[in-house]
Amino acid sequence: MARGAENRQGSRGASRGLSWRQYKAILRKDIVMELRTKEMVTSMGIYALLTMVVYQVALSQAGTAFDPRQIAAGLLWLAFIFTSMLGLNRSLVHEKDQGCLEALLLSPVDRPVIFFAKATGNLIFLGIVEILTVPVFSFLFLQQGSYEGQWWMIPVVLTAGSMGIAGVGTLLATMSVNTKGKDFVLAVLMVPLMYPLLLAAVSATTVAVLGGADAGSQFWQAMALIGVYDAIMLVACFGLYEFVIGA
Amino acid sequence: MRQLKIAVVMLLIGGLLTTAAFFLAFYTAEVQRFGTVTLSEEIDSAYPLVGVSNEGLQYERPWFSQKIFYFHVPVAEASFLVLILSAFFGVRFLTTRRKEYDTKSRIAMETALTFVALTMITGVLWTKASWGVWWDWEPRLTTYFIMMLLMVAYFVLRNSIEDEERRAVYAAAFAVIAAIDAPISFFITRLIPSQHPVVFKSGFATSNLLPFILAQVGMLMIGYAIYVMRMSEERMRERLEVAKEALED
Amino acid sequence: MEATNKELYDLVLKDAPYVIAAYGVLWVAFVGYVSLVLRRIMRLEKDVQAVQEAVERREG
Amino acid sequence: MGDNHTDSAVEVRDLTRVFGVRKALDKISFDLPSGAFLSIFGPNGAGKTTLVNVLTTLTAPSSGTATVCGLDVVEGAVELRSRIGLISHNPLLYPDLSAVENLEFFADMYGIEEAEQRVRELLCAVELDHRRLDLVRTFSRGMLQRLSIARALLHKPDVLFLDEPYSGLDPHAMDIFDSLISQIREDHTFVMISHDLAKGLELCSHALILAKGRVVLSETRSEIDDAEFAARYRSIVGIGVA
Repeated sequence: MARGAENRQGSRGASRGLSWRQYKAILRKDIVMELRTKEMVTSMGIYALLTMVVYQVALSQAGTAFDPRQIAAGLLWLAFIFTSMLGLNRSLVHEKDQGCLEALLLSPVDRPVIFFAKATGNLIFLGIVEILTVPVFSFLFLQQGSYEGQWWMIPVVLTAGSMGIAGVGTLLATMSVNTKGKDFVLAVLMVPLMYPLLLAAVSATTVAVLGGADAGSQFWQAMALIGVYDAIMLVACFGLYEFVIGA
Repeated sequence: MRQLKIAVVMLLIGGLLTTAAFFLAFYTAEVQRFGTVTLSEEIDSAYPLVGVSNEGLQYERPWFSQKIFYFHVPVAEASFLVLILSAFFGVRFLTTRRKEYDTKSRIAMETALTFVALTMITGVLWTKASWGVWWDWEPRLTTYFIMMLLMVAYFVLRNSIEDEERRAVYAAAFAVIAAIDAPISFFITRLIPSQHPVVFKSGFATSNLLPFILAQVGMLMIGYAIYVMRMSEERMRERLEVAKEALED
Repeated sequence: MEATNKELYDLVLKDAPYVIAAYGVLWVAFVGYVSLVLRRIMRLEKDVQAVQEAVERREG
Repeated sequence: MGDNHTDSAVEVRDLTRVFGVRKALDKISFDLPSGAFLSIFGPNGAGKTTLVNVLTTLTAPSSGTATVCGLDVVEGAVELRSRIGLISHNPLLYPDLSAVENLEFFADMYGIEEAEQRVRELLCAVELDHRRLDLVRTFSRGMLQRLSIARALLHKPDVLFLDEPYSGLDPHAMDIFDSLISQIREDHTFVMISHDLAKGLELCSHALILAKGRVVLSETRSEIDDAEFAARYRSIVGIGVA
């Protein structure tokens, strides 16, 4: 059985190379499918826009003295967390639809590879929606006040925050896709788990918008907390994913 | 059955200890002070006069509502412990795949949720009594609220899955991640700068320590007893199901 | 109660309902929960007995 | 192929799968020689799917052992996965990818060398070459099933698992499916779950009836009396195990 022996050797010798190839394949597949259907990005983008309308209603009676910059960060992250849940649900529904997940699990792929590939895909889509949302949001709400923070802080905190959302969200979406009320269950699981991240991210983003005397130290303190959260939660999700996806 | 008897005994001892602590809290524990109260005229008070202002005389305010502390904090601490226990059984389940650990994890979570609900109720009453508001987004309250939501989410997750084994795996995974998240929320609220003043800290006299320890030990015993009782109920139910199934064959 | 301390005692009494309510809720909840569980256990025991009798009847 | 590895393609010993008090599989043992075609019958909830899930490494056994192609389903899981294929009643294909993209994706997952050529070859074999760039979404049920065979054969597996492959196929698609299976019959070992007794018996060399997680009947084709077997099967499905 020459082929069997070859396979076996191949799987041992080139396993890292294979994992990388599998990772790229899953990621590429998700991106190709997204480009074709535009399901996630359009639904998330439109949802984000609708949130802006709702914010306008919420702030409509605030008066002219009110400075929206003070709550801008909170509003922004609120939009992200809810739109991300919409997208996360979609990202696993198509794996489940035709039983593709089973086919994926049947192939010689390490489960963490699936986790990282899926999480990366979600991170990319979330990033696209954020890149679209932030300018629209600042155009609609932040024109009166002057921008006093340092602009580079915004992409830094967005990246770190989105990593947490994508990582934890991928694990939770893998669970919620098998439950009866998918969207509802995802929200119930996700929002409380995300609380520490959101709190720190809002704090960092507020500093980035408002600036201030000790802006630097406050920003890095919040960033350190986001980093700790991301590290701990990603490791936990990575460890638990194998159990969850196999069940 | 023997376990059940032990549980009942534990429950009685726990009840006794907490009751004793309750009485000690009123008879021997020193009344703590919290802030000042302004009175119009001088009184013969056990509480010292701290200052005189335009409105009147300022006396230290006896903090009677602090008595809630003696049963509020033990319940809260017990709830933390039981949550960790639940996560521990979750890990055990994931590594062994034995259903008993799933049941244990679920019952522990249920006990923890009961304790959390009680902590919330006593906490809200205390907040109202000493700060004058029913709720305040203060770090401890906030994180506790988040923890309660996580526990509720655990049961929402369980109820939305049909397949028994999948339910067990997901629930175990979520219990673990929730137990990791709870302390993070706890610390993060303390470290993030906010507009709220720093939470006050109460001093602690020896006379206050005794009822607190008694209540704590008693509460842990009650928690353990509740857990054991629920477990034996669950076991009985399982055995009954098996017997019924055997009868049907 | 000394009359001069009235105001301070009033303060204490204002807090008292909350303290009593907190303890009461705790106590009632524990007693209620435990008795509920115990009652369920007893009902289950009856069920077990019924099933056992059924098994015996079938075997006998 | 199949001449220089162990005689048994599938070896199952006391395989048990329990969760709580429910036994999905209860001490199942059987052997299947290389090149055989095993049909597994049984009522719903008999443990057929669980058995296939254990053999395809998706579910771990609670006790007992199972080896496929001489590899243990737990210890050799990762390696085993590259030597088995599954054709299910679900196509297991992404509807928003084209036929070629689907196959190339799975070629990547299996780490197949010269994937392009292999994909082309298979698409010709299942007569889908003319639709290779069309989205799978637009395929008929029969075409889906053909493509799913191509997907299962991509990595040249030794053992093929068929999970109710006929459900939802029209007679024409069934014929095509049969002819494709008979083409690859020689080189592979098959394990099939089926509700369709006639179809299952027609193809098989070994047959197994499961009920309540136990093997109630295990015979080779030559031992089987069709009528008697059908009667047995009906009695098991109808009233459960006596």
